[in-house]
Amino acid sequence: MARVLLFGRLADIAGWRERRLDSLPARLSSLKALIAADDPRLAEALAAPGVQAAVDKTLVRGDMALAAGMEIAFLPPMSGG
Amino acid sequence: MARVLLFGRLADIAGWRERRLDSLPARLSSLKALIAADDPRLAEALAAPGVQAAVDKTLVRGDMALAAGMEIAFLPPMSGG
Amino acid sequence: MIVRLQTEPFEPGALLTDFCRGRSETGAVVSFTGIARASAGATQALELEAYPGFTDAEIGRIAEAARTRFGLDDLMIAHRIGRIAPGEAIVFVATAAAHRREAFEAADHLMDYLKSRAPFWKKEHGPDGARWIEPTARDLADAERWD
Amino acid sequence: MIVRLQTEPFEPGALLTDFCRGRSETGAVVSFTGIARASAGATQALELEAYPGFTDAEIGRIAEAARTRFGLDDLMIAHRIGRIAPGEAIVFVATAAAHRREAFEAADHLMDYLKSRAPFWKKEHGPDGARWIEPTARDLADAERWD
Repeated sequence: MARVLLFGRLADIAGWRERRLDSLPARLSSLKALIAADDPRLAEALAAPGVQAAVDKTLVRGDMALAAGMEIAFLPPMSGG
Repeated sequence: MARVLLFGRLADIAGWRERRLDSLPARLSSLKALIAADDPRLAEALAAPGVQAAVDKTLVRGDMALAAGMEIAFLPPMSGG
Repeated sequence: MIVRLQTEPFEPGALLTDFCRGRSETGAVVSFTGIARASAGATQALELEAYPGFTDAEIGRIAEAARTRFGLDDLMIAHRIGRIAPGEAIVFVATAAAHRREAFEAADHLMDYLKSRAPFWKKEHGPDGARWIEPTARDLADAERWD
Repeated sequence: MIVRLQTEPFEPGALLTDFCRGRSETGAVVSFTGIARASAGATQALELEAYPGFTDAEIGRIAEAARTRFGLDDLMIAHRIGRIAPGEAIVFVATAAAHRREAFEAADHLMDYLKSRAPFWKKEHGPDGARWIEPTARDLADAERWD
């Protein structure tokens, strides 16, 4: 079971904060496309400058291969506390 | 009744911190000479650089005329807290 | 060294008391308390979102680096998450060092980081609804002083 | 604005609690606590002498100037006088401002003043007897930053 998490304005736009997936696509870029497939506003928000991804709580740059059971989070620009 | 106060190392050298005088000499310089008349170590310490005088809790520079009832304090260099 | 995120309100004075206890070789303790401002009614509440396990790890990494960089004896960071009412403390940072310059600089540095780069997402609830907040230009410039 | 000199020990956390109470428009509170160091046994006690009526007036004058210069909402200074044991707090300064930069700078400035120019006379009691202390070169240089 993999988990996909959205934070901040991404969660507000999508209307969800967490989804569990039985299986993950092969790559991060495909996962992004999958979760925004029927949500053009989320697709646009995920493509905005400053949106980062974390895999298993570590920030990643660019695309990467995914494996079963991973936790993937999409993070809009951090605001500080 | 006038008061003469010594602080910090001046008080340690003189062996007193406060003296009450029935009458004051006419000027600050004469008061300094009077209190150190029989104490050469105090005379030297009062003449050291950085020693200041306060009259009625206000710092004064140079010599000045004194009047009955004043409180005169001799202050070695301040150390901060 | 303590770093904690909590949804319950905290009392800055009680944290400072704990932090100062038993220090006879620490000369200087600096604390910073950030308080949610009412902005004359424009802000009814702040809402701070963190990513548990990620946000605390990132803050811990910065805290450890600050401890080394400034030669601190110790430091503490407590940060509220969730909904915060005006007048409540949002963040408390305390630093302990032999001399005051290092304690001041470390607290200043940690706050610049926490206010501009720490992984939080902040929403302001006002009379006209809620909006997401990003760091101010001043926050970003302050944080760059330490790069 | 509170400025006080006291011979009794004080508890910094309790002062911070009082100082923070009821602030809903102050965004930032910085505190500094100076603690008497044991210096691994070299210092058995500090003794601080003040000139009552003069020392507090001078500190009050500097505090008022700092409040204006840094646009503070409020500030507090508590200073021990008399004999102070290692581990006890010597000085507590708290500053409150809308934004953190002013609160940090004001506390830093007040401490530089208090540590180098405030009218105190300080004696250190150690195993080899007592000696009068003067400000360190670093204290003097720190204070000159604000001139």
